[in-house]
Amino acid sequence: MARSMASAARAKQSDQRELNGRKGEKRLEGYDRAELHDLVHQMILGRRFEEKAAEAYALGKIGGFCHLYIGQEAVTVGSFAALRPDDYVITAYREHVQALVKGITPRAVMAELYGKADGCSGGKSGSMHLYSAEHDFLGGWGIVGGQIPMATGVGFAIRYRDEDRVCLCFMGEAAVNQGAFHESLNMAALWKLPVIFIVENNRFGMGTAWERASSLYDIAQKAHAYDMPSAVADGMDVFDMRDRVKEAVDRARAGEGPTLIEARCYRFMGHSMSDPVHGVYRTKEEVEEHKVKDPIRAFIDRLKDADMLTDDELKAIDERVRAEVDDAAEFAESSPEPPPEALYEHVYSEINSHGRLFADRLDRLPEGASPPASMTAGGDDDGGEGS
Amino acid sequence: MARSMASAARAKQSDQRELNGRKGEKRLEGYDRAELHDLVHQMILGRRFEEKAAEAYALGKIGGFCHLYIGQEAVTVGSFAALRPDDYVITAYREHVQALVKGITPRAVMAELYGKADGCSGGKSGSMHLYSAEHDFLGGWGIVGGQIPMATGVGFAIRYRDEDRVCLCFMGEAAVNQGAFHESLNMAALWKLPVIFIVENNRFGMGTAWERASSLYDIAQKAHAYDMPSAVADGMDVFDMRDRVKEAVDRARAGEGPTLIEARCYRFMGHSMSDPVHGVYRTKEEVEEHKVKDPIRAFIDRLKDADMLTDDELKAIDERVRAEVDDAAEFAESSPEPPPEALYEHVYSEINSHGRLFADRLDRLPEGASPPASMTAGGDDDGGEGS
Amino acid sequence: MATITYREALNQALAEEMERDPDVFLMGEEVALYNGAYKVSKGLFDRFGERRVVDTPITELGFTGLGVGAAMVGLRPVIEFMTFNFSMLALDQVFNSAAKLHYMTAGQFHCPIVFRGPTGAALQLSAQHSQAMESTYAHYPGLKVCTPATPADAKGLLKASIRDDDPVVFMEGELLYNVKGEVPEDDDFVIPLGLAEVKRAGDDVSIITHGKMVHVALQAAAALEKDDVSAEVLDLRSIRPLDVDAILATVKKTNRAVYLEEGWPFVGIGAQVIDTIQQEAFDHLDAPLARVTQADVPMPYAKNLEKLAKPSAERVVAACKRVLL
Amino acid sequence: MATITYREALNQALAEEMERDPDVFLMGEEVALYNGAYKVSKGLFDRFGERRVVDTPITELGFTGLGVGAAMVGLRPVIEFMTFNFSMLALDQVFNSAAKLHYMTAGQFHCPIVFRGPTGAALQLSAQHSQAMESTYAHYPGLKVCTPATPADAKGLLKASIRDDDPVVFMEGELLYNVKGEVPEDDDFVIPLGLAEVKRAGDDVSIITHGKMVHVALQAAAALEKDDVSAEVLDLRSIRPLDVDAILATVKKTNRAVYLEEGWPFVGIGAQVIDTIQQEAFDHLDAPLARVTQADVPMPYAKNLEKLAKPSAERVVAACKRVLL
Ligand SMILES: Cc1ncc(C[n+]2csc(CCOP(=O)(O)OP(=O)(O)O)c2C)c(N)n1
Ligand SMILES: Cc1ncc(C[n+]2csc(CCOP(=O)(O)OP(=O)(O)O)c2C)c(N)n1
Ligand SMILES: [Mg+2]
Ligand SMILES: [Mg+2]
Repeated sequence: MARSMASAARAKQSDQRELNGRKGEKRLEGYDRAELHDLVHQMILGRRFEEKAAEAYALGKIGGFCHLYIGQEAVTVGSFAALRPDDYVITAYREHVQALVKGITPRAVMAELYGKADGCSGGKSGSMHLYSAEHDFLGGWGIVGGQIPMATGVGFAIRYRDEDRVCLCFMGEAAVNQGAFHESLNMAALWKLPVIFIVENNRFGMGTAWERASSLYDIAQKAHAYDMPSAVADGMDVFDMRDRVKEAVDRARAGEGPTLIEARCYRFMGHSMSDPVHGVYRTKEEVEEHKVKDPIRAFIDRLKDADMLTDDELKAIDERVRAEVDDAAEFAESSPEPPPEALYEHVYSEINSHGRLFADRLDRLPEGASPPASMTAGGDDDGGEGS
Repeated sequence: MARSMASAARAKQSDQRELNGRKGEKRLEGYDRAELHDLVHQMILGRRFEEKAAEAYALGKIGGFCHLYIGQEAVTVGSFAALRPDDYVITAYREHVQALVKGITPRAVMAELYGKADGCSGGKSGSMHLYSAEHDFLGGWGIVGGQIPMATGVGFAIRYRDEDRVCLCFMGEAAVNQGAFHESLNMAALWKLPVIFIVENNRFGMGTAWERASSLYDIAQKAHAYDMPSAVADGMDVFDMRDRVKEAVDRARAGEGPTLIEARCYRFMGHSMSDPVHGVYRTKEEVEEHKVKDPIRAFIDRLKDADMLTDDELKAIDERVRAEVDDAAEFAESSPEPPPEALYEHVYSEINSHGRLFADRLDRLPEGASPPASMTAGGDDDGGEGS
Repeated sequence: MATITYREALNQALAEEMERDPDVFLMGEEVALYNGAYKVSKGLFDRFGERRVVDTPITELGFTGLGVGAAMVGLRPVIEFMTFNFSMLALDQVFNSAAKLHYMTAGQFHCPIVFRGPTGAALQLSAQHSQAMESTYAHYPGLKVCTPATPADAKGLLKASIRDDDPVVFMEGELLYNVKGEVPEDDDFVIPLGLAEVKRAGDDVSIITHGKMVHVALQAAAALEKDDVSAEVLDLRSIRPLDVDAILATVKKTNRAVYLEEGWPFVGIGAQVIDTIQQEAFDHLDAPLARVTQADVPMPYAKNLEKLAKPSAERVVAACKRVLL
Repeated sequence: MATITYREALNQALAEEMERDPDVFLMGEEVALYNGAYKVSKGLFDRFGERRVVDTPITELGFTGLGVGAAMVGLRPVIEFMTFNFSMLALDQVFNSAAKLHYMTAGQFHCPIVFRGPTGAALQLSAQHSQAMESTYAHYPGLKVCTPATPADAKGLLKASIRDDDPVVFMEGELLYNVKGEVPEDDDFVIPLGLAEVKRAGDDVSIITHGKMVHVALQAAAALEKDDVSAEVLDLRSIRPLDVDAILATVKKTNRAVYLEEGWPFVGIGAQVIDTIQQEAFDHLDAPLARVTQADVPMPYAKNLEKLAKPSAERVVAACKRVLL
């Protein structure tokens, strides 16, 4: 335990050292009022949407695991401000806000959380697995680190097609220790793929503080092992995130390859709905200390100070958000359950005309429903003799 | 291809830069004549043993994969000179010489290559999988990178028991890209485990030059990602290897944790017996250039220059080695095949007295042989009705 | 006898075996400070300290291999997978190192290690978090596979597994942790691997199963009783070793059987058991052997679809009636 | 028709499909500069360049996931495992990403990827390098599994697999690469997945098998002929989809069957096929269905032990005689 304390102290120092230099920069330059308000809207939408989701979870309307992003909104809102709409995003399971900011409607996201047919994954996948082909939002993955090799593949495809798109790959800091991280960053750097790896260092992987899981505190430094550029960004600051990501995106579009960005942030809520906010692995005081630096409040204050946002404007945005979120919840509530046929749909996209793809009895299909062709090919399935 | 050439040039430069500084040191100090002759013996034994194995392979006496170590002997002989007999060694499949220098007899190693009952793995495993519990030689593993987590576990066990032993873990440079490397080095550094990771950078993983597989040439630098000490050693030089490993071993014994050592060397032969020495991925000239620096010749010359070895002494060593190697081959030749019962032996060490551990018919057992208890428990096995 | 939960039973087994043998240690994600993601290791960190209860980084391949290395030189690691879904990252170390180590070294080294954690689906955890992996593991010789359904079995079998000199894949269930049952308080209460147990006796049809599904089978048997069908429920308890004697005995008694399992059908455990039965009790069969499994699809999230996908008592009842036709 | 090797047939299939569809690329260890560890990709690097024939670092998990990501956004990767043994490191990406991607995204994304390479034992490669993994893969819904035995099947099925919009696990055999046979020269010679083929017709007993073992089955059938036993050899060719029609047809013809496979017995492919037969053709069976498999042990190195461990024509003959008793 003595060791953990020491490294926590080291960690803090390093946090400060890395980030101080940039506070004086004039970050608001080049944004117009509408753009800034758009960012405010994204931040507040993210927050309120999740507050609503938490309520719905408590009421049993949402099941399974549900991981809230509250406190980390600036990482996404800032990063995405550096993207074009046709850029790809792939991420882990704490991704409601990323899905929303990439453009999936609150309705489609909420319906997915409710497990309904109108969800952005057809109700088949829930909170951890949001997707939208239309928005180049590639999900939404639950195996820690699993999305990192896939992101590398997306980067490979971009280069293969000689496009100037990029792929943003988000991960929690705990994913950095996975072998998948190491293998992927090496290939991305070796082949100069247009992938930006953004590590959201919210200090904990479930109940494990980063310094108890990694022998090196500075994640950005891990990029040296791959001869890859890296940066530390203030994940509580929209502008810092946007600037660091923009530099990386520019490099990637110019064919100069990937970047590793460590976004220092903090998770305000428990790991998932069943994990208390504080107690075992962090104190109430620690959480409160970070909540004072709430990224939404900080962002709003900054805009107000710069006369880019009035109270009335803020109120209007907030009201709009509340309406959107209520609408999303109502929509999700009234959206139908996926039909029983959906059970066997999309397991395969090509239903081969020969042989059986499914080894079960298929008696789960409702009467009258038409099964995928492969189910009936190759003998009947009532357990009697074959055709 | 242009890129590969450029990085090869970079590689060479860096080779030189790193290693030049140490040439002047007085490496022979502290060794007595007998010790040095012992090292000469180990070097020559390794070489001649493998030459004999290559002959036997050509005659079909050895089967499967067989990876020769010729050219890399100094890495092992130097490293092991820094060890105590009770230290552990774990390695990959190019390990004949490591098995010999750790103390397994040439007879037992050769018999294993021949697949005979007196082999150090009972003939069950062959060239890639040599083991000796008596010598704390933990093998002999065929999945690239697979031994690295295991080495970390050996280090964990040493620390768990509060011993002052160390574990040497060898790997080829290509294993460095595996996720297992990353995961293991992090844990070893985090918990300060007494493991020395020695990367034998022989420039190729099969036909792939290191610079075509890694975005960073300097392997030692990868240690920075784990806040771990590292060193580059001249893998063609027994003394340099010994010194670098000794520093690491001392740190490990003192509880200061692991070290990563990059041993720069060169593979004189093809990857395995079926791979030509040169042609596709390297030129004849390149191989010849390295052969000039043969580590055995260099070592002998050095001792002679320092008047620590005479021609007669060398001749005596060589004759002894030839006799040992011939004896090993004869022994292997006349050692019996493993008995058919061995097929089902050692799959499990505890044969539970209930139920069946084996799902096959067990009709491979010779008549009269007694099967492990588990085979007969739980019904007969002749395909008729059960008991 | 005390009535405790499955979770507590596992906890007792761990504590007792750690007390008994200083070489036993527990390692995995969140097992120490957090007391386990599912609280199976509650109190062990406080009791045994950080040397013997070790939180790992999220590196399944790495810490699995670490366990195998430690076992190779004589420790007795218990490696917790937070769930077996994540063990997919570690299969190389289980199949290529743990399962083969004793054989490849011709018996010079042993691999006394337990891999444990929940397998199969809980509630609405979706495709990546709802996989039953018994079949994946049981295929590989060198491994033993154990699937306790009750608190007593959990305790007795975990103790046996920790004392076993071979790698044991010990599969629990998230939905089992709160199940209560009577458990002997004896410190040496050990249930040997390879002994199936008749969890309910019956005459007309055998429901053979393992793990969590034992409870579903018992529900089905209760339902069948109302229709005057007497079903026997045989719980395999361990899949390797497989208690073929017990399987044949129940089949010879009822002449009709259904294999129920949580996992997918294709090369599921049921396929193997049915093959064994038809090979060794062919003439005792009055009807084809039936199977009830998960739908042959990745597990969906939506409540209605998940329910449809999982095996259920109703499906077991229907299958029993089919084989009784 | 030209007579070519299995290796050449695969090479042609790759070349033709790469020519036909610019989104197809080949990636793996040593596939480019070295022309493939087993020379399957010979000449492709020269012909298609480093953009489409890509040597990877030794990072199976990484490049498998890379392939899945590339497939998700529309490319059609062919990922070579130098041998399937090494794919154990990559199973997470195959099972948790590739197999589930289409389902989890409710059909928004496809995963048109082929994982190919040799499976099973060659000669004296020892335990870690001699594993047949059909059963491990076939268990997971979302995957298709294909096991060609002849040059023509290799070519026709590889082309079908590359054109398939789903992940296909395409299992070759080191000992098959030099097998020769006639192959149609048509660029559009495609064999659909899911069609088994009777490789030899017979009346008395069916030997059902797949992959490399087809040749062993044919040897056994030839030997049985001398004893006046007429054996039919059915080659499944693909395991998912499974040609149940063809399986039932041969069993109904001969009423006796043996399943032969290279892999281990416990939950092997044979267990699944036998389960299917007993469920759907119960009344057509005159004897228990038999199986011939690898010995249920890690593959030993010693020549004599390896020979003993592998399935052989003699063992198949003996099994056929047993079911004919
Ligand atoms: C391979 C794997 N191991 C374990 C888990 C269980 N798990 C889910 S989230 C999590 C912590 C991840 O922490 P981090 O990457 O920092 O992301 P955060 O939750 O902080 O956003 C763990 C251990 C998992 N999903 N996948
Ligand atoms: C996981 C895995 N992938 C691929 C292989 C096939 N293979 C065997 S050796 C080798 C090259 C390894 O090179 P390196 O690590 O540099 O060791 P060297 O052979 O040079 O000693 C490869 C690709 C393997 N054995 N294991
Ligand atoms: Mg985190
Ligand atoms: Mg090498």
